[in-house]
Amino acid sequence: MSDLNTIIFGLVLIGGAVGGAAVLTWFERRLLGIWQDRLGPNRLGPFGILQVLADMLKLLSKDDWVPPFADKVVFVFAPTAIVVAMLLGFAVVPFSPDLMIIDINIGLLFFLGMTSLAVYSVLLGGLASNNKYALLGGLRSAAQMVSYEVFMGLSLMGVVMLSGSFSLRDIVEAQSDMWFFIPQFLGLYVFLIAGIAESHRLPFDLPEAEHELTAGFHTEYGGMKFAMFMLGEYLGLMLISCMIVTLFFGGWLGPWLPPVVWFFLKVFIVICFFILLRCAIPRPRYDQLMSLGWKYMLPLALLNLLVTGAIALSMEG
Amino acid sequence: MSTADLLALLPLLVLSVGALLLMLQIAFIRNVQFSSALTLLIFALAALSCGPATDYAPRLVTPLLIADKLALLFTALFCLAGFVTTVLSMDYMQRRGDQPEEYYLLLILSSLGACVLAYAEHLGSLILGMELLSVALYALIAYPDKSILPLEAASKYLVLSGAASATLLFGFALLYAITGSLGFSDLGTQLATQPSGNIMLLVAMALILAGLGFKLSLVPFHMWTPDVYQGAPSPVTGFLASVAKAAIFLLFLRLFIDAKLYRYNMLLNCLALVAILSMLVGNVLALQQDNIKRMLSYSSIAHMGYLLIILVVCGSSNNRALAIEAASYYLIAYTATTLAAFGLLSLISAQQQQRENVLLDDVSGLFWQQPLLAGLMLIALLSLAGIPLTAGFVAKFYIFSAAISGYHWGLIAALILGSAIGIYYYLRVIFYMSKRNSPSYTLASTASGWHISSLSTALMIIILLLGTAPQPLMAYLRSIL
Amino acid sequence: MNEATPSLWPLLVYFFAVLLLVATMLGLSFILGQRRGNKATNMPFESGVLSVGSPQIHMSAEFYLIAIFFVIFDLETVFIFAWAVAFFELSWAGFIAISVFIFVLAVALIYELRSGALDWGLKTRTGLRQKGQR
Amino acid sequence: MNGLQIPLEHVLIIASFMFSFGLLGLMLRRNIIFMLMSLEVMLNAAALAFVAAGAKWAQADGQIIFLLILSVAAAEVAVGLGLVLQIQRRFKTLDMDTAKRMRG
Amino acid sequence: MSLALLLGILLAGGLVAWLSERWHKDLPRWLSLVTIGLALLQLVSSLNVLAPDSFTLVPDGRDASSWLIHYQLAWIPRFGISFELAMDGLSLLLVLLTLLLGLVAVASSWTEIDFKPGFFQANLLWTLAGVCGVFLALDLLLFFLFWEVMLIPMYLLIAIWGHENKAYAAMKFFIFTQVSGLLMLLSIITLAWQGYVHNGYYSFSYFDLLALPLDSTLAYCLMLGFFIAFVVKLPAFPVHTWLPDAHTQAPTAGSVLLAGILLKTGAYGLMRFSIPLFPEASMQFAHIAMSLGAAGVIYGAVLAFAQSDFKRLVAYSSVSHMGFVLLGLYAWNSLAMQGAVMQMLAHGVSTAALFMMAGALQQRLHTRNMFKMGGLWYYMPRMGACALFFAVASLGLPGLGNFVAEFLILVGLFAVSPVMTAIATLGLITAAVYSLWMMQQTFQGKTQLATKTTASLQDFGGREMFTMAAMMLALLWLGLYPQPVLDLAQPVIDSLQALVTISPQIAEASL
Repeated sequence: MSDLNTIIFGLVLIGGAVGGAAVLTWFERRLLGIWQDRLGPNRLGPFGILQVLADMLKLLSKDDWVPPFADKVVFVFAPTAIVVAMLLGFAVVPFSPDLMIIDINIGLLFFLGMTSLAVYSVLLGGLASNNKYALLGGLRSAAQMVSYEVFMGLSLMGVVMLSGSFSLRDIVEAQSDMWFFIPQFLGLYVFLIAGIAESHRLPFDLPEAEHELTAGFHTEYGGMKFAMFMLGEYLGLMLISCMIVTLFFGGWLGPWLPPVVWFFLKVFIVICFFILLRCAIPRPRYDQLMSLGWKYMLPLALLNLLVTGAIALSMEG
Repeated sequence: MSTADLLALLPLLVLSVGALLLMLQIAFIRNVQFSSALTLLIFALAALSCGPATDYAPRLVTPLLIADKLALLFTALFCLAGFVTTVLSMDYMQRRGDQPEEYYLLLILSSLGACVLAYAEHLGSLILGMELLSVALYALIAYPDKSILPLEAASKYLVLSGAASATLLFGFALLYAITGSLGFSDLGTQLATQPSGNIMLLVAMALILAGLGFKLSLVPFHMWTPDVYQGAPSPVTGFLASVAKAAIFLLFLRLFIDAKLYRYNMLLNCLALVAILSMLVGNVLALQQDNIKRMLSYSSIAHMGYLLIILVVCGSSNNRALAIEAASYYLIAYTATTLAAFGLLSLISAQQQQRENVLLDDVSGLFWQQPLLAGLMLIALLSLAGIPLTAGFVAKFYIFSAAISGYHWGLIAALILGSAIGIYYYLRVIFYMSKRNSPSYTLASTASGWHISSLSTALMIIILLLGTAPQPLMAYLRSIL
Repeated sequence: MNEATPSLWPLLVYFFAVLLLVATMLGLSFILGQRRGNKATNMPFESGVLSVGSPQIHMSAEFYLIAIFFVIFDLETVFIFAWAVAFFELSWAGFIAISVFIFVLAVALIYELRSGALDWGLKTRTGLRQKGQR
Repeated sequence: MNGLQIPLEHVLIIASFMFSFGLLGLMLRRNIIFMLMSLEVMLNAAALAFVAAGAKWAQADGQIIFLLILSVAAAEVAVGLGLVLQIQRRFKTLDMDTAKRMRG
Repeated sequence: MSLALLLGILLAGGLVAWLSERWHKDLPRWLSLVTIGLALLQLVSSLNVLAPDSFTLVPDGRDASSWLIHYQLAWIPRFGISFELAMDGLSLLLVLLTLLLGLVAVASSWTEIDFKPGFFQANLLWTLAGVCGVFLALDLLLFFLFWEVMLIPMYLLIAIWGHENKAYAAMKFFIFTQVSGLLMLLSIITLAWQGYVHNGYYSFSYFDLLALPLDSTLAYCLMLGFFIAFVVKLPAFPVHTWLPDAHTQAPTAGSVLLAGILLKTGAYGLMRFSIPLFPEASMQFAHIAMSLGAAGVIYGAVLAFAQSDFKRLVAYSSVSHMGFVLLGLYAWNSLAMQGAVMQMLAHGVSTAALFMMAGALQQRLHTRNMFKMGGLWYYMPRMGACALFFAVASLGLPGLGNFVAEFLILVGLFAVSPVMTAIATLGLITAAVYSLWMMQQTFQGKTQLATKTTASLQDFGGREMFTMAAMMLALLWLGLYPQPVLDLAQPVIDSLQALVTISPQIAEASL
């Protein structure tokens, strides 16, 4: 693919991702509604799809308020960081053998780096607000993201071992015989949980903690800046889904259909899974969340590495 | 890694495994007696394991570590020093009512760092060893959390030692940029091809010298030493002053020899200048102290100055063997002596809860109340002063011989002047110890117990043996160098 | 690294496009947003209660602990990364080495577990004895 | 990434600047947190120089040393943070000038 | 072996005396006496086995076998350092003096020391051991070792049992000798290094280093190193300032040891090492050394006259008398050297007696200030008589040892330098002045003491009289029949003179 085509694809990707995130809000509400035996948004447009547009207009017309007691520059910067980081994360996702913005040999590390940048957004947002709830929420979410990041990376090392590369394209191609979710089911499990915690989705949305800290780190945020936090979260959800597909479910691989279709199909299923997870599992306490990470997930990730290594080497002979 | 490789590294392995074991023990059975006993056992085993390891020396284990007999000798020394420090700490900590299981863990780790430094032959092992040593020491210094001085000392040491490491590393980075090699001897061969006037090379050397100067507390970089020594708990001060210094000096020596840094006259001149300054400034400042720990810290600056003479002597190839031998002997003697000196201080200061200080008045009349401890202190001080029959004299004799063999009269003059000043303040302590106090006066210290007495006796015997029957060690040093 | 190093231009353009998007979003909302201010607008939100004291509250020590653990363990993972990517080349020797490494890591983790450093907020530490209000 | 090959000297100059700023910060700031940060900057300057030099010689050694330096920095910060907590608790300030009980 | 045993007896005796303190307070001093007695016995018995004529044979200085006793044991072969002890006539005389004065010292401290008597006696015996070691060691490093080590017990003696200003005095004494000792160490090692360069092996043995060809400048510098160390101990004029303080502040036994024998180590060092090792350099230096000696003679005498403190006076008189030794040694002829040896012995005895006197006075009067005494003869006639005897001995009354010594020195010196002789003779006259003045102030005239004090004054008892009598006898013997001593020292002096080819006249003529 030429540079120009790639650039065009990049612009399309941005639009698609942002649009997808917007649609996702509607989709999530609908799906949750169905799950909980109610309707969800259904007034505007067919199946209520225009609700997305209405929300967007509403957010745009909200007061662009910066608290006078806040650290203003940081306050504005914080929500943009998460959006930028998450969007950049998409740059290395291989949608098909050719369809990706850049195929660098450290794609996986790039992805990890971008997701960990999100912690700045949360922490700075919390600190800059100069609000007790926001500060506590910011700290909590930072601690949470930071904890889960440790073994998020570790859980992927099994995949790296098996494929011998950090390049996401190589990883997908290495799955032509067997998708990695079979040998790496432990890794997948850990990564899944870490992914949810990283994007602080329910059931791990403790930072927002609406039941105790009002809205956590974005207590003082409103209007478009609040929307950007939300956008970042949904982008994160999508990015994690893309990664799960790429790393564990063979990415674009699949018979008959074109690769891109396979990819989006798989991503769609994973996203549905995430949404359904939200209504299936109750939210843990904060200390339980942290214990889960350090006491169970981290040893599990390490164990996964050793087991994978031993088995892979003995099969190699 | 062959078995021989592993065996050559046996002491390091023993220490590492020991640290893990101790950590597990602390995790499952918190018991300070058990921890200290285990620590003693680990140190003893590690020291013993140097014996079998010598059969495989010299051996380059990976490009990082060289297991020669010198490294093993010093590893054994450091382990024994760790052993002694442990015994002293047991008493010290117990008196403060602390229950420091982790303290012993840190002690093992920093000894491990020192041992790695003894083995180091590559920048990688240098970083590992040095930082293992220092980082564990920061925590050790700050360990008595009931008082303020240790905290101050630790933060000061952390910041300055960290800065020193950074400086050293930056210097090495420049060297690496110039030569493309990180192993010491490799560095030597590569440097030979470089023009010596290279600016970058000069900067690199200056940075390395500054970094090591900080760590060794040589004179323009010595400011932190008295504060840290004073603030740290006395057993840790002893460890810091003896093992940490010896390990870093040994490393410096190895770097100096293997990388053939002695070829640079400018470096030699700088070293000579630093040596003279350290000897004079250290001794002069020590004169003004009423606090024995501060006094000893300044004296340690001076002693590092004495040691630097050896590096200058290394400049000419005829005397290099003698110089290295001298350095080794001096380091061993100095380690034993310093441990003994600070050991006594730890027993004295143990009684006073909040104080890491030991003033001259505190040892007043010690001779008549605690003859054994005072005897040890007497011998340690005489050894530091370089009076015959003690280890310090033979060490100083070595330095004299080395310096004379290179005809470095300026350095010798400074050495003599420094020693002369030194005698005064060492004697002052002895005088205070032999004071006759009024009967109502009671001494702060009553530290006793069979382990303390036997340890003091053992240290005393070692210092005297090193001073009166140095031949076996000399012969051994000669055979391994 | 030699084979066909990819062009960085698309990434750069992509990056600037993202920035542009974000700027547009902020800018649009700045232009379109309504301005309304009443008495309570410029006060920190505390669920209707007037804010008391400084928001610079003391954080509990656990956060520091987590920060330290993160820094340390994250760096440990870097070493595992380096091993993982060369997994098959290093073969059993590498595996044994990394097992030792992971074992050491595990011991540290066990120690932390047992000494209660990982228990959030609960003061029932098995290890550290009660030392006043720590 | 040939187009982005940066000459060694430039990196070294940047590293030297970082190092100097770190050193300056260490000497001028009195707040222990900022001193620790300056220390990190100094260490990172050294690490950067190693990476650059490693790139010049096309060796991985520079990057390995970089990793080691990172670990070292992490360890120092870990202990440093512990000390900071203690200092905060005892002195009620992070200003190192108040922590001067030793003289002479 | 017998010499090592001698040292061993003294060292072990010290340890035993220290430990015996636990059982009884009086035990240490008895043990101390027994130890010194044993050491004397050991010395005599080891000399008994020698052939009588070996005492009068002129030994070849470069041949170890021609010495009376020679014992060598490898100690640090790495540097060619050995435990080498040897004895010739000179050493024998000085060791005898040491042991005898050791007895005197113990006697003088009999009732003085209450505090830790065991440790006191131990330090005393160890000092003796160190001094004997100095007189016997022939390995240069071993010599240095004894030289330094004897200082520590001496330091402790002054620092623990000294008088009011003991800290200052002890410190000054130690630092002076130690620093000069470092210079000597430097010279020794440099010399040994030269030996290594020349011979190809390390050795610190006297015999190996004796005839080393040296660059003349280097030899001069090395000689200075030795010279300064010895001259500080001697002490000679500019570096004597430690002596009045140390002597004054030391306990009586300490003063006796210091003045009686420690000063002699300096003279011995000059005679044994400084001059023979560097003959040419020494001869070049002779006129300076002699000027120092002459200056010491005058300066010590003048200052002695200016003192009010009894002990200080005696101390300065020592400076004056040791100046004679320096003159005698550097005059470098047989007569003058005989005189120097005689002076060492005679001065040892007479000064020791005077210090003992001072100690006795201090113990009774609690002062050393002569202006507060006076008329003591009336209360303590025996003491007065003794004082008079030793005062006139010190001023050089014919018939006593000091006269023989000073006369020999002056005669020998006259051949070399009449000017120096004239100056030194002035010293003799002043000696008479201050000695008699001292007698006048303390024992004659009207007493300045309170009646309460005078009422309780006790004259010398049997123990003190016995000691005094012994010393008087020694001085009389030295003065009336010095021949055996001269005979014993003669071969040594001859052998030393054989080593030196240049005589100081030439050196002075070249001025």
